[in-house]
Amino acid sequence: MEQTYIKAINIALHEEMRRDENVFIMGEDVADLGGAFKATEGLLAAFGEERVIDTPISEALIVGAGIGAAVLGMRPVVEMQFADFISCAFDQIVNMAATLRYRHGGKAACPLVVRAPSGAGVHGALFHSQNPEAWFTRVPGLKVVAPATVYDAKGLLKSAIRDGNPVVYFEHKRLYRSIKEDLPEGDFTVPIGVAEIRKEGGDLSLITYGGTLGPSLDAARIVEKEDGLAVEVLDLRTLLPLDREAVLATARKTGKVLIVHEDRLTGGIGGEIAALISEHAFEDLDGPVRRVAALDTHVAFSPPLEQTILPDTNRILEAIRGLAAY
Amino acid sequence: MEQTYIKAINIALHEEMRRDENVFIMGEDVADLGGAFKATEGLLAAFGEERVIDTPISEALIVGAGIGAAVLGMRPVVEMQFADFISCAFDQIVNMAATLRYRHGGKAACPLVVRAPSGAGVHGALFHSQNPEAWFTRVPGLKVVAPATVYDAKGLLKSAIRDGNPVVYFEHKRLYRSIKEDLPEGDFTVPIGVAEIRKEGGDLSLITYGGTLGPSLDAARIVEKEDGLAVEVLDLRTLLPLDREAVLATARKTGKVLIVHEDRLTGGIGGEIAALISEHAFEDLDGPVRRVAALDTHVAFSPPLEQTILPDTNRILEAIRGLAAY
Amino acid sequence: MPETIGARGEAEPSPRIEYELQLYYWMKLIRAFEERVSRLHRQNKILGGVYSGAGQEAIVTGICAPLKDGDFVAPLHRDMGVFIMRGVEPSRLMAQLMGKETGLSRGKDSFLHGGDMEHFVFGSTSMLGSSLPVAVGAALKFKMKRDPNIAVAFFGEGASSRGDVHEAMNFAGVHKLPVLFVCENNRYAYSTPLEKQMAIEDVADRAEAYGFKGHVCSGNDLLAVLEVTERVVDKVRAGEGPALIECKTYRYRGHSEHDAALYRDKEELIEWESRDPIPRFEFYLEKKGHDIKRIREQIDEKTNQVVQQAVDYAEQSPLPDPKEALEDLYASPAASVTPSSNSNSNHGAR
Amino acid sequence: MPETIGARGEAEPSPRIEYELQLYYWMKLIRAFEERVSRLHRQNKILGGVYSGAGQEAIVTGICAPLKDGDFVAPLHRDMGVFIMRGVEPSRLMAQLMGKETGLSRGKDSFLHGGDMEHFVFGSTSMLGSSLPVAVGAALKFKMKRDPNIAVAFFGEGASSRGDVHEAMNFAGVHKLPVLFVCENNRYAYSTPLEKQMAIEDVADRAEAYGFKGHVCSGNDLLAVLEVTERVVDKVRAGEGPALIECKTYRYRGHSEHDAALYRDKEELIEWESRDPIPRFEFYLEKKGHDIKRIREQIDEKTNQVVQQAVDYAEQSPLPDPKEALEDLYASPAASVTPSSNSNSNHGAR
Ligand SMILES: Cc1ncc(C[n+]2csc(CCOP(=O)(O)OP(=O)(O)O)c2C)c(N)n1
Ligand SMILES: Cc1ncc(C[n+]2csc(CCOP(=O)(O)OP(=O)(O)O)c2C)c(N)n1
Ligand SMILES: [Mg+2]
Ligand SMILES: [Mg+2]
Repeated sequence: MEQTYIKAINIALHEEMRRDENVFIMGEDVADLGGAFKATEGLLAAFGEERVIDTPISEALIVGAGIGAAVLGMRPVVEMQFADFISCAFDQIVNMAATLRYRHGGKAACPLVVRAPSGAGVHGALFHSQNPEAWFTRVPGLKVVAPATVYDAKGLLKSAIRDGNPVVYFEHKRLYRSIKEDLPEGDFTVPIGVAEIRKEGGDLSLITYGGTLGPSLDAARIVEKEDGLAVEVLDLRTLLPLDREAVLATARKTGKVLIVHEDRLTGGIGGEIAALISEHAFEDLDGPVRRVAALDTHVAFSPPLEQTILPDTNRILEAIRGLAAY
Repeated sequence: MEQTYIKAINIALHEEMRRDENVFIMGEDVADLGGAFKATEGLLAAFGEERVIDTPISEALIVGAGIGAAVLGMRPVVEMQFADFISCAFDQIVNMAATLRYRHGGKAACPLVVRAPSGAGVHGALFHSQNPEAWFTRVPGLKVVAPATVYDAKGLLKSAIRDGNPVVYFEHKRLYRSIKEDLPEGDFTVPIGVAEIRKEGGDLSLITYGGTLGPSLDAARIVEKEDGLAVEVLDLRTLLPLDREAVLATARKTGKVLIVHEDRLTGGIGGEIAALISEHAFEDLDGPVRRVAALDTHVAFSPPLEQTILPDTNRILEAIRGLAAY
Repeated sequence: MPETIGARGEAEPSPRIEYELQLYYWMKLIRAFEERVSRLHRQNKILGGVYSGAGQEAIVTGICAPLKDGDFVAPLHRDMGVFIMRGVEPSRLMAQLMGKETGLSRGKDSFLHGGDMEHFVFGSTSMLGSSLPVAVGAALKFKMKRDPNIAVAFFGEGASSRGDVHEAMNFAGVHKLPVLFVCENNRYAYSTPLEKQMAIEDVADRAEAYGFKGHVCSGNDLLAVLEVTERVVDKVRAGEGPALIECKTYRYRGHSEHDAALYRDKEELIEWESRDPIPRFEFYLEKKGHDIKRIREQIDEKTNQVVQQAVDYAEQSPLPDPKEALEDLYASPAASVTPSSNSNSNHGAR
Repeated sequence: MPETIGARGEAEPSPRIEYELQLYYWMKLIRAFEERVSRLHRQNKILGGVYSGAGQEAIVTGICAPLKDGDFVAPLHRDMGVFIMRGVEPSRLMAQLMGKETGLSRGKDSFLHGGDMEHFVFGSTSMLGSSLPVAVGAALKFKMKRDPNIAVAFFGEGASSRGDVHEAMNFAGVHKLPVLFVCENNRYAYSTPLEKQMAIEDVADRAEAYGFKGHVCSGNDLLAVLEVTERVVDKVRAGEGPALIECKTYRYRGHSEHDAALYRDKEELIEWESRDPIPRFEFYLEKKGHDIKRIREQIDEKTNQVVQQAVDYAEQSPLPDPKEALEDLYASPAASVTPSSNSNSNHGAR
């Protein structure tokens, strides 16, 4: 059946809560309201208020309490109302959760999922548009995923819940209702740590994830038609651990790599990927690894500013053509 | 006169507080104790408890109150007792301080310095060894500095205090008393945003900062003597804004670049630098940009683990030789 | 309507009658502004989130009226009225909401996060509660510099659960800082009712735990808010340390204009609407002998005009130039002195 | 010395006399362990930071003795004694301090941050106060699963200023969770005295502001700690909601072994040393008719032996293999079930 991205998340939560009674939900307005974006809609009715918990506005507590329950074998799925507010739970995630197993000498685990609605392009301005993933992809002990499709939204969330580690799950707000797919019913998972080629091609590799997969594919299709260029589009899906093999394989195959993300350029994960490629596929490169990303500023509110700041199909197109011509 | 790195910080604070009555100090144990590392020693006696303020254990408050005073024209220098605890003030720094001017449409400023004793190699283990700089170098609106020398420790701190923006000042704990230099007396500053060549050379560029400048220079001297290799060592000094010109100039000059930092490999600033070079000096590269950094884990306590995790002169040496032979 | 009613939030407390009419004007202006904003949002003329403060006008009016020039105020996301009370021109506010160049943040953010430091109104981030440490820092500056000013930090009962609020209040208590914490307790944080937020009834009870006094008042009763504020602000200004005023109130509209607020009881809303601060104050004015019908007409005309002018101004204002996206990030070292650094210039004007 | 004195922290409360001797043994063992650790640090046999809990033994003993198997405890950085009380072998603790493979964290961290979830002792991070939300989450699990367990979170009065503490207590109050907050108020946070940390005298006063009760007791009086704990723990376990116990005490040594604590008054230290919990309890035992001299000798012999064995064990243990630096970061999905997930197995043993 055709489903939206947000519905896929909702279905995954329903199914996982049914499957495992240790799964529970915690966050602001997740119960009666069903979440600011309706991701947790219907869960209260189905599972009761002991397993679907509205919290006060206390992000550090939400994550910290999730950790405490997780270390005792529960499988909490906690929600940041917006990914932007993850800054308020930062210490609990990067220090408490990420080091937990390590500092217990491998004899404890923290199977916690932090859901974080991220991304721009919805007139959210500085504090409702952030893409904070690169703050977490540098933290060993965490896993970080960022689904770009309806299928992955469901499959990766299930994997995250079943994973034995703290997983930050970035769901892109702009995709919530803007993309629809035929979503297979029933149980399936998408493995964490495995990227996916969305379009094969031999001329140039485009590596992306999350909110920029759509515009990237659009651009790839346009250059295919207009310029006869075969762009290979790799969707990372998991940002930590990175699927290095897939990244290096496509780079070696085409010799030209463009990295696209909605996060800002400097310090975005694109730098790390470019560095990996430049180091490990150096001999295979026929041109510089280039990046298309948000400008190095905050996501501003006013449409002309927001449009300038965020990457779009046109900027990707231009970059593909520039690199192809290199 | 010969001074230590920590003494240079102390002198800078004394001089700046004398120079500008709007400069004041706030943090845990900074007054009577003079700070956990004695960086603020003598300030209480010289300037009184109104300008040297011991706070409760409240990192968010420390930074937040600094912001409130700064926006009214004060020049607070606040201290995190260890850089590791900056995670507890994360939101105040990356959201409140970094966006302040932007969201006020350029009509407000936040001249705040956050001092953060960072770095490993002092048996500090997971929570007293962190190098958190790359969490901040991806945040527009902030500046980030990391002095590696006694001279820079003083000069950059003075610039940070006089800068009109929030500056995170990473001081490396291992350098505090391990390095000494003839420090000119009186007022001088080191400009923010300007890297410095510490050793010229034409065979290979080594880009580093902070705690790994020493071992990098050691390695450069060894290969000079033993292998006749002329390594150019660039000390970044400022991590945001990056001195792109200096980075690209040395890369173009030698064609081979090794980046060295104590922060862990994945998500360290080295990735961003490698990406910059690979994109903008692609044609000049005679080999892959390589990185020497801490392993992708937390800094463990036990000496055999800590030694394995942290980069040292030997690993740098090996990397120089490997790259030179490429 | 007396001539002395101006756009500025600073009140001339004497003669009392004029002052009271001014207060009425402000409440009405704020309500009119809020309502217009809700309408503009429905008309898609405002794109960002709109968080109406309708129903809570007595709080911003009663808290801000006794403040002085140079007092530092950090408003809550629902406190459009604070800007008006502190003298920010309604037209600039409207421009801010529409993302125009002439708005407070020059289009960088929508209403919520634009401050106006010329009027000492601090633009908070979205992170609830995070502005309390900042207000405490402002108060620290006032204390250090012997300024005769105070800092005022507004927060919702929802925000009171944030750690930053705790850290801020504790420190303010230790240093006896001139800061007033104002809790607008409207019984909901988004959809979450009070009893899921805290196990106590009055946020004001927390003050004691930080070594200062907490006060509770009806936030829908302008005279009550004013009375406690005047009394408390004098003490805070006199150096007696921080204080907390909790104003009990109710949010009329949804959490934001997107929210139908189906989680709330209709009865509850009706009950609270019957406590509307505006008719309540009209009744008082009437009792005092004013011809309230005439006054209301006059004032409605005036507020409609002010709001309409604001809309016109905002609509005619240009959008920012795309290249400004990269401006306003950094101060140059020389230019870094804020307008506020010569904050003492207008002190003691009253 | 009765045979029943064992290494485990779980007490056999009857007959009372044996229980009391056991309590004495534990305090003595903890003190002996602490003192040896300080000495080892001076001898450079322990490289990491050492934060002595000497002087505070009555607290960890009195709080932990009434706990049951499966209760979750998050100790403070000064609470080596908690590990001992919960049944963690002293030799593994010593190995932890020396960074050995046989330590709790297999050399990953020094004492501070190694937990032992087999004994439900949680290894906190260094970030003070951050373990309170975690303890609250453990209590939430107990409540959800109808476990007969409680969570206990220790924190210093210094840590009480952290935002996380506020968020944790507030949430615990709302959900009436089975969690006991234990504040060890030793009047200093590193060099910072109480009056610079808070404007109130008793941290326990905060509890009311979260809707539960706070209790104050002398932390240097084992019987007092025990009395309040037994009473309060029963209520918490019975589902009456969280509680806070504040134990007034004093830190004998510097903040860490690096700290000469020159900021403190010598007189103050002497005053507090005269309240040492161990002689105080000895006096009690004597009053009860015990031959305290003989008992002390016996117990000193035993504790010295236990501590020496711990040192020997730790010294003979291997350091971790360098390649382990990259181990223990991630659980494989299958192996992720913690030992604690079958936590109910020993419940109700008492
Ligand atoms: C730290 C943080 N978490 C979550 C949110 C999302 N959010 C915006 S307003 C709101 C409810 C605020 O309630 P309250 O503080 O009572 O103010 P009110 O809206 O009722 O005036 C929430 C949860 C936020 N802005 N900041
Ligand atoms: C968030 C945080 N800030 C600062 C520190 C540094 N620090 C370690 S112990 C300590 C003092 C702790 O005081 P208290 O909580 O009273 O415990 P005590 O040491 O007195 O037992 C400080 C400031 C820390 N560990 N964590
Ligand atoms: Mg509210
Ligand atoms: Mg203490």
